[in-house]
Amino acid sequence: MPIGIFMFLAAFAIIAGFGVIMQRNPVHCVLALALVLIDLGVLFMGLDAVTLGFLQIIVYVGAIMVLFLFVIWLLNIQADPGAGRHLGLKLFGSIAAAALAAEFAAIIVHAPKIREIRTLPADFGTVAALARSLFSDYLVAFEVTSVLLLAAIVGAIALARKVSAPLVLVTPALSRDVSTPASSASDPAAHRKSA
Amino acid sequence: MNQFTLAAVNFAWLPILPLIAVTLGAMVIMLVGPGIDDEDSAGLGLIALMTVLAAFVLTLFTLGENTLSFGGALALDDYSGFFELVILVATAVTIGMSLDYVADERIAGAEYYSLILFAALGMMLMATAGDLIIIFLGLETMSIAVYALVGFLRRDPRSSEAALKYFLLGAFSTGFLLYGIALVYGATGTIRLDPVRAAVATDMASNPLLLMGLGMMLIGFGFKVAAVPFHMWTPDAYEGAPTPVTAFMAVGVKVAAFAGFLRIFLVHLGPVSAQWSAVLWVLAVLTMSVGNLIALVQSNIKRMLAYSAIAHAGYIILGMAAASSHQAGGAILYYLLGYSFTTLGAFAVVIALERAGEARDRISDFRGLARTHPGLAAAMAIFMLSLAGVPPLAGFVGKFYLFSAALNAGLVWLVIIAALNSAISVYYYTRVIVEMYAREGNEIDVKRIGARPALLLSIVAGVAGTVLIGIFPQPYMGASASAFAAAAGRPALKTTAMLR
Amino acid sequence: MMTQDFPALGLILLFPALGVLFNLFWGRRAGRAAVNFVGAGVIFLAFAVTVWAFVTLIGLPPGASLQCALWPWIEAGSFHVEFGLKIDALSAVMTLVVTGVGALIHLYSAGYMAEDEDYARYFTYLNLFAFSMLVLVLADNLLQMFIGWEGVGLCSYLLIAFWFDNAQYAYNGRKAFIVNRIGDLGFLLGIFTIVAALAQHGVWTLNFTAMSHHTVLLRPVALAAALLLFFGATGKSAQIPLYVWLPDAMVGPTPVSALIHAATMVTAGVYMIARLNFLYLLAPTAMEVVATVGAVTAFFAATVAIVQSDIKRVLAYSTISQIGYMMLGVGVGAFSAGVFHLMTHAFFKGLLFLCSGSVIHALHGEQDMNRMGGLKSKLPITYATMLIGTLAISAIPPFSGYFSKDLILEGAFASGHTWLWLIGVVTAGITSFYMFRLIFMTFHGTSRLEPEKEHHVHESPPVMAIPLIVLAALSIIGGWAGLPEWLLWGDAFKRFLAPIFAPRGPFAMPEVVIDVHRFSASTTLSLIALVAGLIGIFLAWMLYIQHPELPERIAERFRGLRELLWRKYYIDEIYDLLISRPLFWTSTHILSDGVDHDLIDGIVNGSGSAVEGGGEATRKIETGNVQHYALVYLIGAVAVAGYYVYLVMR
Amino acid sequence: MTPISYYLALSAILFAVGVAGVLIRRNVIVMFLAIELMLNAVNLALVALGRRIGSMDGQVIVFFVMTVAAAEAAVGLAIIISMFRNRDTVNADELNLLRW
Amino acid sequence: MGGFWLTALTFVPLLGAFGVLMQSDEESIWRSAFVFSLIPLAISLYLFAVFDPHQASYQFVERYSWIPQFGISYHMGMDGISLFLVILTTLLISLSLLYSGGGDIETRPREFCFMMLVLETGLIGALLAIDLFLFYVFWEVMLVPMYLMIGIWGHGRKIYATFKFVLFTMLGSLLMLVAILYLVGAARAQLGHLTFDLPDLYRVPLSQAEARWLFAGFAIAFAIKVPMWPVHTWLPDAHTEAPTAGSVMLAAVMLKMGAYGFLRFAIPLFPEVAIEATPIFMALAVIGIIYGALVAMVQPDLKRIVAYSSVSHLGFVMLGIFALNPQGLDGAVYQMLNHGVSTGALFLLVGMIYVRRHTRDVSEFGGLWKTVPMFAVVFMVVMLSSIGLPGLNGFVGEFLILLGTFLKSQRAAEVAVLGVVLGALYMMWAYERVMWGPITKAVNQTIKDLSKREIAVMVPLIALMLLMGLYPRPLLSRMEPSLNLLLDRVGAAQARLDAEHTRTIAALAAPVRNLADK
Repeated sequence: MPIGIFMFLAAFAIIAGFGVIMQRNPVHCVLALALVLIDLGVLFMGLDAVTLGFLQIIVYVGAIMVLFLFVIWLLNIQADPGAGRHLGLKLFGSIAAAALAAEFAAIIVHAPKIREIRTLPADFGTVAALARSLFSDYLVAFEVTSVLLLAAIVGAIALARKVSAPLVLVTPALSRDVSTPASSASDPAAHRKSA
Repeated sequence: MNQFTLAAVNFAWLPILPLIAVTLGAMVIMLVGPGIDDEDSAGLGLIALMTVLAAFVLTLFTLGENTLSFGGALALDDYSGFFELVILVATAVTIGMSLDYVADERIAGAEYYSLILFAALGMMLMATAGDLIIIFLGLETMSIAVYALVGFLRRDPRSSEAALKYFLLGAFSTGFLLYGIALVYGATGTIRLDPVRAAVATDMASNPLLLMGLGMMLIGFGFKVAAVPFHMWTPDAYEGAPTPVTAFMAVGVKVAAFAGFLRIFLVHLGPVSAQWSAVLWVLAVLTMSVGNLIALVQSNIKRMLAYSAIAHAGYIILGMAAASSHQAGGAILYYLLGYSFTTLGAFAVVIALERAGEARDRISDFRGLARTHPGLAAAMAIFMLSLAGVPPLAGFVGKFYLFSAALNAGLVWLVIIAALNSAISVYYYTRVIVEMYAREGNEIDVKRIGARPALLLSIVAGVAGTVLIGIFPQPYMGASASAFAAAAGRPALKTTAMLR
Repeated sequence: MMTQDFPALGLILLFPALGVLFNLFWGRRAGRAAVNFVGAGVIFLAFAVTVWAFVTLIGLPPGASLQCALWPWIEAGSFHVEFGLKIDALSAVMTLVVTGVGALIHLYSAGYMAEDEDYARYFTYLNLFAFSMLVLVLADNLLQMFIGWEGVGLCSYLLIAFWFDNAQYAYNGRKAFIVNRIGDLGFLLGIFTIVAALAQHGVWTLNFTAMSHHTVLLRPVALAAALLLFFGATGKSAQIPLYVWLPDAMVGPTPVSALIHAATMVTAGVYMIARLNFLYLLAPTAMEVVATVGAVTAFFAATVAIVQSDIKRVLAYSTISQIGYMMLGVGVGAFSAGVFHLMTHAFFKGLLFLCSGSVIHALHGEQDMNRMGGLKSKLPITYATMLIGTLAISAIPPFSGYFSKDLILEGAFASGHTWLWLIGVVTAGITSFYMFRLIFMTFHGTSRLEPEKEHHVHESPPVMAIPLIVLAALSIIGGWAGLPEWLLWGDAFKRFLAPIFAPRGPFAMPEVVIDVHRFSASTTLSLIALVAGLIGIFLAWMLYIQHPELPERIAERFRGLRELLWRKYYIDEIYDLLISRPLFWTSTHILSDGVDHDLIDGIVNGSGSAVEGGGEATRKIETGNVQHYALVYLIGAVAVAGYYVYLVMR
Repeated sequence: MTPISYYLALSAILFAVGVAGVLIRRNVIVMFLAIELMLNAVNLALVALGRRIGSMDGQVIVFFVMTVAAAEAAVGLAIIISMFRNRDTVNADELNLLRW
Repeated sequence: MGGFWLTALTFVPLLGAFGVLMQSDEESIWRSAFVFSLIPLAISLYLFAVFDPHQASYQFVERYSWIPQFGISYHMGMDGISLFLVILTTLLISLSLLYSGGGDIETRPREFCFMMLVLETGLIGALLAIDLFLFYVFWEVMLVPMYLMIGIWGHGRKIYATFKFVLFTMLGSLLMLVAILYLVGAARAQLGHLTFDLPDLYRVPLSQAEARWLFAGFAIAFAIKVPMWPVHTWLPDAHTEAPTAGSVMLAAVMLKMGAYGFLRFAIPLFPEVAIEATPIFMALAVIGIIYGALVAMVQPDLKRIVAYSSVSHLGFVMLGIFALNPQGLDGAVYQMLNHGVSTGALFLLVGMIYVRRHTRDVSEFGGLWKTVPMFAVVFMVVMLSSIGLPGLNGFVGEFLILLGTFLKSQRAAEVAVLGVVLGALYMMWAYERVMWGPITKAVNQTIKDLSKREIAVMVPLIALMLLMGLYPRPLLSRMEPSLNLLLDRVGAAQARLDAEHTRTIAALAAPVRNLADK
């Protein structure tokens, strides 16, 4: 990726990032984060991770951020209440975060200058390459994510339902997932469920 | 290379049967659960118990195996077997003490038990993990299940507050852990643990990325094992959570976190132990001291036990700081074993005192217990003494083993600090005993323990473990040492099959 | 020197011991008669055995001794002490006195205590005392002597406090014991010094005979050891500076005062020095100290006695004074004279006390001489015997006191202690003065009795009178054993004891020998002392018979002096001010409250609360605010990361 | 071409921004958003490092991280909802029943 | 390595403890506990009878492997030092149980008997263990029942006392644990294998600095237990608030564990350091003697008086130990027994009086002899034993200690001997105020004299006082060989130190001599 484009994207990401933490309205925060995520997706593509870049935009922005928006609307949350308070926390928090960034910077500066590999496999970053990794080296991990999502769903339902409401758990999608534990549950489906 | 063959992946199915069993059990509960009233959830609990039992038996069969399967993603050896067994026992005891509790508190049983099992699965994965991503995923599976479990007392605002705090900080911490994994990956070029060890054994001692990476991982694991200053969530989460979940956190989560922590640091980052043992030295001092100091002034037993758990994490970290001692690994494993039984037992007693909707979790609630319920009081006294490190109970022998390892590594001052800390800890442990025995107190009506066989069994298991492991430490020490040796002794690159 | 096994010596101890057991366990049940019988009987039996032993001893060549080995006692490393009994000339005299006078006083007690309910306890104590005293006397080693030494102290304590429901009496008893214990420190340290000196050369013994063979080894420590032991003696024998307990000891039953605080126990110090003469002879300086302390005590106590009005207190001070004489005797090297005086003193002072007891008995406990007078006719036996005793103590020939006191003064003079001799002479005068003052105030003049007591005055029963008579006889003839060398069986007493005091080893100085050629000097000296005594008697007669109003006027005139004497030179007060009060004040305020409670416990509790405070402070970090938690977490993370940055940048 | 270290630097900055966000915002949902920002910063680092090494592992991890993030989002938001139902607030300041 | 006597001795009480738990009615609880306590008493007396007085090393040895990884074995043995302390323990447990059953313990008798018997196991085990680990286990085990006894059946500020007791002792013993572990580590470096066996550890050469630190670790733990000044302040509180039997066991046996620890561990393991540290310990011991006595003197509470007297008496014991010569050591061990008998008896007597009047305040009494003569006589004898009257047991110990001290350091003995006077002073003063004087409180006129049971408790103790005072040989002769073994170690260390000293002097002198040669 040409450095100029990187610089632009980087600056944009940082500004949007600050937007996430500075905007008073939570909805604006979500939108700012979505911008960061899209920006990152583009950066991923610039790093030869094309598939991941798209997944980033689809899954993160399309699913997770929407979920956040739903919840904000559901709870009808307005602007941040105690904006002016906790100056000490803000001060020290910012200083500490800056210190952390500085430390990372120091590390990165001192990192050995290994030349990055310029000639990558032809399919680097493609769906096929990603899938091959997932279903061989990371087969177990992949299966675990299905259980992880399952646990998340169970937990989310248990917590989010009304206190006195009768337990309604079984949904067709879920039951399918349960019935095939060892098989591959495709993750977009999983995301949809969690959403 | 456009295609891959499954045959190229080493599927060693047998050793992962326990994991599969637990998963299946969780799902069965999830499926049959909805038809069952919250008051009658004990049946579900029994299913969970059976599942754990089955997994336990299956784990026993896997002992003696020493293989890397799934391309090195899972390391199935005595180390993982040891931890799986401990985790399963902890899970079983947790379930045992949940049966009545869950029914009494009208907690949704299906979700509860399945989450417990999911969490157990995550824990077992952490113990079994052969690469960083499995550890990460195991950790998250466990954590997400436990986040939810902490908030299960829906009517109690403290419960959801605890869940939220735990969750926020946990997610926050996940970022650090993940950053650490990323940096280690960047430095070593792999996330498989054995190659990581091979890589760091060469010339990595001063690689900035590696150092920062292991620093961040230290922080991430430090959070999970509740090391000071990453411990802040612990007391709140412990206090707010349903008590069986607290027990589960104090034992299961901690043991699992240490399983991963130890495997990564002691075994696979062992070659660069000089780069991290100093940090652990400081962490150990802070953790022991702060844990004990604050525990001293607690009036809530769950909170006190939370700080005590922090302090005990400090002792274990002390053992880790003694990485150069050959005994350290075995000592920590042994310590965790004893700690598990003792802590589970203690929480079981706390549960025995509780009644639906009324948490008897203040230390003063134990007042006069020895008169009204001598058995319960005696059990609690044994647990407290063991935690305080009074021989011949498990807590003492564990401490003994740990201290001796640390001295072996030349950490004299650290051990002295630990000894002073132990002396402080005696105060608050004995305070419980004093409340029970020496003070005349409120005659509390405890639901008859005989009517709650699972709970009774949990307490008995705790007592038996605490006493037996202490008086006849020989087999358990042997098991601990050989379990650790199994993880540490595997040739660094005996991975059977790797793609590419 | 030959020794002969004489197992019967054990009987001397056994009888009193049996008496103790009987009175202790069966005394109350057995009844008064049985207790009286057994209590006194066992002492008579002991006396009989003693006489048997004495006769046996006399039959042996001079310097011989009888012994009876018992069982080994303390053994540690090379150190060992065995229980053993030994009678030689010195202990024979002493044993005879103890059992003989003791038996009489036991007998007397039966009458004196006839109305007391606690007769069984009384005889238990008394027998225990006799037992302890005999252990002291018969001991063949220093440590065993110490058993008796402390044992008699115990009995003294118990008997002084016999009527314990009077808090003052109880206090006096304890005071006696504690003061004695203070002296015993010296005794113990003396023993240690001896053991250490001998042990250096591989000799481990405390046996008297064995020790006397090692004077060469003892010489380097002789001064220290002798002084330390003498310090012990000042406690037991009521010498300056530890005499303060004895006057207070008079609150005990009068026979006790007679037996313990006049005849036997208090002379133990003299006996000990005589026993250890070989040691003292190695240390002339120590001898000087003994002699000086003795003389000064004699004088000092005599002056105090002048103004006392309590009949027993006068006798108590006179006892202190007389023991001072004995100390003077042994101090100047006239050991046999000292022991001789010890014996005669036992007779006449025992007698005097018993007489005073008789008076008190007759007056139902009245002890103040200001409330007596004119008892001569009502208590004829008592009067007669007491007069004999008084003449004896005033050293009027041919009463016993004359011979013994004379020998001591002669010894002092002959050994060159002119000043001490002079003090002795003056004291002799004072002695006869205050003793006759006692006689006159008690028996002569007009009666100052309270009227209701007047009618009940009666002479003592025979059981009390007989001992008086016997002792009176002894007070007369007792001295004749020490007749001057030129008379009759001349100086038999000294010859009998001579082998004991024979110089041993190269460094020892010999016992003072008053040689025959200085006979005229000796006679002159005797005369001077006698005159001093007579002057004393005359002054007493003048003041208390002729001009009874005079003492008051003199007292008025010299009020300060009188006050000084009356208050016993304020010694008790000084001790109280310098020792007791500071000790208690320090213990209470500095040690108990200050160090223990405030300082040490302050540190302990302080560190406890510091830890707890640390906990309280630290727990405040846990604010409940999740962002604070995150901040703490972050700070930790920054620190860890900082460490690694440091590692990298280094 | 842009050196990898630039990506890492960007990742570090975004991570720190996220960290700061967790600390300075009261709204728990926004805090959670900041955490998501942190995770994505790590993702960037992973992809960049993977690119440098030339292995797909980095990307695979990112894939898993996304899944985890989704799961966390589900549970986390459920917890927030549960909390809101109990206490009617999402203000971190008011989570103060448990302390000391 | 046959034999089962020591195991039986140690664990019969534990069995008994659980046996007692089975009993239901109070009568049978006390009876069974007493009977169970008689068994170890009988065994210990049997062992006394068959003990070989000429053998210095351990007898009746038992050894089984326990935790071989650590070289830990179940290694028990008895020598001349432990023999008598064991008998003291078994005897006093029996007497305490006998006494406590007579009304002193009114609540929860089952637990009480349980604790007493568990305590006995801990005490005996600690005395017999030759393996350091085993010792430590028993050392801590005995803490728990004692702690509970004070906490449950104590009086007054019992909670404060319990905590103080536990924290003090735990602090010490944890430091000792560190020292033990370090020592074992050093042994491993030297001997090539892990071992906790005492005879093995005796042979470990240590650097001077190491030895000093380790000695400090052991010494602090033991000094707290003894307790030496200035770490004694737990004792008055614990003693005062404990139930009678607890005080008896505390005073009679538990404090001895500290002194025993010095004899068995601290000194023989690090003889050089012990020799070096002698002045410090002698000074502290002497301070303890005087200080304890002076503070005892002004206590208003009878039990506190006795408690502080323990500080004083144990000062004597420590003084004797650090005299490091046969007289001092014999005396120290003997005094340990004396103190057990005398102070045990004193606590029993104070307990008896407390049961009758429910106060221990000295000023509440006065003139008791009139109402309870038998009690007064017994008290008198016990008091005399306690103040070391010649002819009774206390004297033998005190005398030997002072003699040993005198041979070692004249000055120390000169100061320490004051303790003899002060001891008499506070005890007799207390006695006087309690037993003598007029009866000022009407309640004191009606209290009852000793019961048969109480007499039965006191008679063996008084008999022992006389016996030990007049015929100490059976005891001294049995302990001496073992103590000589200890002295041999100390002597060898002294020789090493002397040689080193000579070398140092020579090294210092060498340049001077060279200079002179030129």
